[in-house]
Amino acid sequence: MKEIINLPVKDLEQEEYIVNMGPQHPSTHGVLRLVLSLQGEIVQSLKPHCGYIHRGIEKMFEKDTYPQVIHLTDRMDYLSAHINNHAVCLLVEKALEIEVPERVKYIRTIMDELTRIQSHQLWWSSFGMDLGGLTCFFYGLRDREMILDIWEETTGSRFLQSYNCPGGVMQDIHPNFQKKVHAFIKTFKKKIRDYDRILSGNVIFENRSQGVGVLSKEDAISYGVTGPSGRGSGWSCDVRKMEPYSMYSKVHFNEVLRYECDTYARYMVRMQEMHESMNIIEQLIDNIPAGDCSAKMKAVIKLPAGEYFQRVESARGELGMYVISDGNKTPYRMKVRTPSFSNLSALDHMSRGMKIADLVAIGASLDLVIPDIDR
Amino acid sequence: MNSFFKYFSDIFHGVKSLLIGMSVTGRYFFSPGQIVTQQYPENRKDLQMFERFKGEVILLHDANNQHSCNGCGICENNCPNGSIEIISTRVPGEDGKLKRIIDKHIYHLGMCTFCGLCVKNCPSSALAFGQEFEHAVFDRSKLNKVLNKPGSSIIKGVE
Amino acid sequence: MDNETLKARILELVPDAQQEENKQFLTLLVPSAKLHDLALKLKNSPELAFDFLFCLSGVDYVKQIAVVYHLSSTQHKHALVIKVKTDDRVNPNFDTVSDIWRTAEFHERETYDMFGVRFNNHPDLRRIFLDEDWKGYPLRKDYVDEVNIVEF
Amino acid sequence: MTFNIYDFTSFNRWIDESLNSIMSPTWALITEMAIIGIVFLLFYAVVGLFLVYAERKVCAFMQNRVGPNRVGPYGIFQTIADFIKLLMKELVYIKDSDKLLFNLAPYIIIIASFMALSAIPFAKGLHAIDFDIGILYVIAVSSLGVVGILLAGWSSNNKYSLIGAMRSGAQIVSYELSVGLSLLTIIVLAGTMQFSEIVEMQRNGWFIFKGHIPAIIAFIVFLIASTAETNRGPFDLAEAESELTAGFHTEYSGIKFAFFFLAEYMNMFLVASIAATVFWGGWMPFHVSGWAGFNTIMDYIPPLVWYFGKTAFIIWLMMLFKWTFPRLRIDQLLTLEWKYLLPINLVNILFMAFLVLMHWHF
Repeated sequence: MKEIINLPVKDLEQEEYIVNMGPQHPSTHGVLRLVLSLQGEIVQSLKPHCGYIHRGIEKMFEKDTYPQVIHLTDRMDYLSAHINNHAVCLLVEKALEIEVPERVKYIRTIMDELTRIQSHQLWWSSFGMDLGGLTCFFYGLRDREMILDIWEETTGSRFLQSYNCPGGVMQDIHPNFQKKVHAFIKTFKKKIRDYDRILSGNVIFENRSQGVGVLSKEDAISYGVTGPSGRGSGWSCDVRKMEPYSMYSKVHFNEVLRYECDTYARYMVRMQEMHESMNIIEQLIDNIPAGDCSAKMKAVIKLPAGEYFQRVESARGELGMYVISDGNKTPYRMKVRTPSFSNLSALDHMSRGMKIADLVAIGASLDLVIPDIDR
Repeated sequence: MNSFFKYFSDIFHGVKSLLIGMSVTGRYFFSPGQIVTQQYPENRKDLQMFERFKGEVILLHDANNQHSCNGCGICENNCPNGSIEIISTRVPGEDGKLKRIIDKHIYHLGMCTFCGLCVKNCPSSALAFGQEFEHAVFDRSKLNKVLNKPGSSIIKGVE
Repeated sequence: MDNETLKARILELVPDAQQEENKQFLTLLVPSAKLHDLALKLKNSPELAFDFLFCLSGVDYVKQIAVVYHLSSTQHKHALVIKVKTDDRVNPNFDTVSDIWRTAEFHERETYDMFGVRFNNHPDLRRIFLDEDWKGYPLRKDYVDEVNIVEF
Repeated sequence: MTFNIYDFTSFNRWIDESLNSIMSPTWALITEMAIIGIVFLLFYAVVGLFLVYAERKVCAFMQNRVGPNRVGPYGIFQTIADFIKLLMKELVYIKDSDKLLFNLAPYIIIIASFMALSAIPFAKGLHAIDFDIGILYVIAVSSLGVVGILLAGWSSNNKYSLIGAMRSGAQIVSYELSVGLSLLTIIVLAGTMQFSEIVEMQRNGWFIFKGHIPAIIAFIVFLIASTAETNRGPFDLAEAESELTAGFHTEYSGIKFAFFFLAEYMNMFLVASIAATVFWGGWMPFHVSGWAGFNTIMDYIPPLVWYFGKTAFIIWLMMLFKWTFPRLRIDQLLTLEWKYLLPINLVNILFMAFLVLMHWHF
């Protein structure tokens, strides 16, 4: 007791107040653990601890054939499952030098953009929820349901579709597909106005997000923060523009850039991207050419020995698939560069000196998906 | 003076944006017709899944309790998770040659990820996806299913 | 800058770099001792300006352990792959590049976690996904786990 | 004895006289206290349960959902089922927590809201006690709840709880000022602090109409400040489920959690009824001076309907706030109070005093 009394007061003030945020915490969106060192409400430093949902997907890749790999990539970033599949398929097709039918490219691109919209919808929902506006959550999920229904009709699954396969897609699109996508775009263009009215223009929201979590362009590049988060820092990092794949070289769309570098900028980039995605879909949906929904593939796919790298733009940023093949039907080594993993590394830098509430907003604006980090 | 006006314009714009937000939720409050919730167990009777819906893997049987699976094992090889096991036996056929027929087509629903590779790669289109989605059981062992119905046989001419 | 001039420029910096065959990127195998120097120059020289490390992966070549750096430049839009290899499987050791590209901090921790590659001067080299007391490095080819890895 | 739903004075007197006729005055007083206590306890439970149900239904409709609809018709027994569940749940004791304070905190919060309820006039003659300093009493008593929150946060031995409690302390101490000052604006107009007189003075028009601009400003300020004082969204920083999991009541379970839960809704009912009484005339029907016929028709609607209708409307407004807005940050919360609400309030009081002085009110 005596020792405690005799402690100099200054030491007690400088003592770190460690709070474990997670692994079970409403705003870490999964099992991510952040060890915060606080001074009052101010975050002094932050250490992310991940791995709570590590499933060793990269190890599992090494025993799976290339068609089998696809269903595992679904489960990394489950919100852009289709885009993950797309990356593997592009990689296999590039290695085998197969040209897929035009129809497949159209279908894949439309599906990619639907994926992006639904991912951003869910992000918007949880972003609103993290800031305390619970109603946003339900509005976002309500509108996302339409996309899930479209998927369910065509691919058979609502969420983890495994719809792509090397050389094409598993099944042709459902006859109702185009009609439903049109209906969705028509409805969602109305509903997205509600999103702006309830959150984007709200004075509380603006105060909560503007100037919070500033990440300069140099830092964004150095930390490898790609995707909408990077574009919110003014870094033009859209793979769809840099290395166009599928139909992206033929459609017109803007790469959304904001230069405020804060949470609000990242928010606005994603809101704007939903409009751009709808724009892309509208350009493609009526022009899907007739043809096969898959190229002729051998029964056993063996990549020629060598190294292959494929980048695609997932809803969270740049997704890289790096395959070293030794000529077998299974990859020798397959590494996935997931966007959330790199984005997470900047969280410490961005949230220093911010409050706990800001940390929640920053984390939400990075749109972390934990299985994407842990793999 | 400028900051004085800014103070009041801040208040004005703030209140305006809040009222706009309240008008959205208020509007939904007074229009219960837009409710999208489905009453699940009640609507069970008229709940129609999409025809391609991947509920579970089934072995298609026709009216004579016959299926077209000859036990080639392609589905077993294609499955990434080992959720399909085929136990086949060889019996002498009509022409005297040994013919492979399935004894049990075992499907572990608990391990299945619904990737669709088995259905896609089945050479005789014997497998398909079923519409059943209420898979909750009290015992995990009940998720291990035998797909070929008891007493079923192979359709003539498929093998 | 196209791949040929890029190669020439880098060979100026590191004369004993070897080119590896790769259709997509210029791939250079660099002696591990010169990695950090080269990385600094790649980042800082204005005509190279490799400021974006978009992938860092460990590879187990059974006899060797390698680390592969995928680099690109946001200004000049050129890309480059740098590889370092070591024969020392017991205690593979490279210099960190996390002071040059901040994103490498996490990727190097992952490589340490999965391959046991130690990165000198890394600020916080701990296991990132697995438990602190995990035995072995799972992505190595000789890793055995009879309980969790089921062979079909 | 005639039972009159428009005036409970005679009913109260009848109870008082009949009790006094069968027992000594001391015992009659004690019996009356006991009766009032039981009535309030029941009222508390019923209103609490109903408000929880109402909140869930209201937010469901705002979110395009149906809300509770399984237990009973339209799910009306849902909260009762929840309450039974909470009663049966295990009370988890926290290691190294301060047992006494940990157990005491829910009661302090409940008692604070319970005491404040006693001064509210529900209809003419229907109030437990009619203080001549009613408003002062309500402000004083209702702010006792913060002690409970601070105790709960401190004694839980949980870092989230402590942060939540500290936030709540700063918040309630600040917003107490605005609540008091906005009520003071009306006191300037009314010239009394007695609830029954305040209601009686609104016979020829509610204060929000009589005091026009300053009264409306005061009402808006009161609504914001009281929402903050009851720790409801968008000011629910003390709970802030996305930041602090559940804030000060993270470690509470079972019936103790139910106490916190109930107290929150009761506080909401309380501030809504104060707002209804002070600004919207309480149980006083809608009167327009000069329209005698209209006023008579309005008088036929029982005062309890008026009272609960007004309170329900204000509660609905507070629910609309909660389910629309994102949460503020702690520094923004204090900025709102000290840089916006407080100066506006002070100017508003001067304005109102000037108005009363010049007889510019209706």
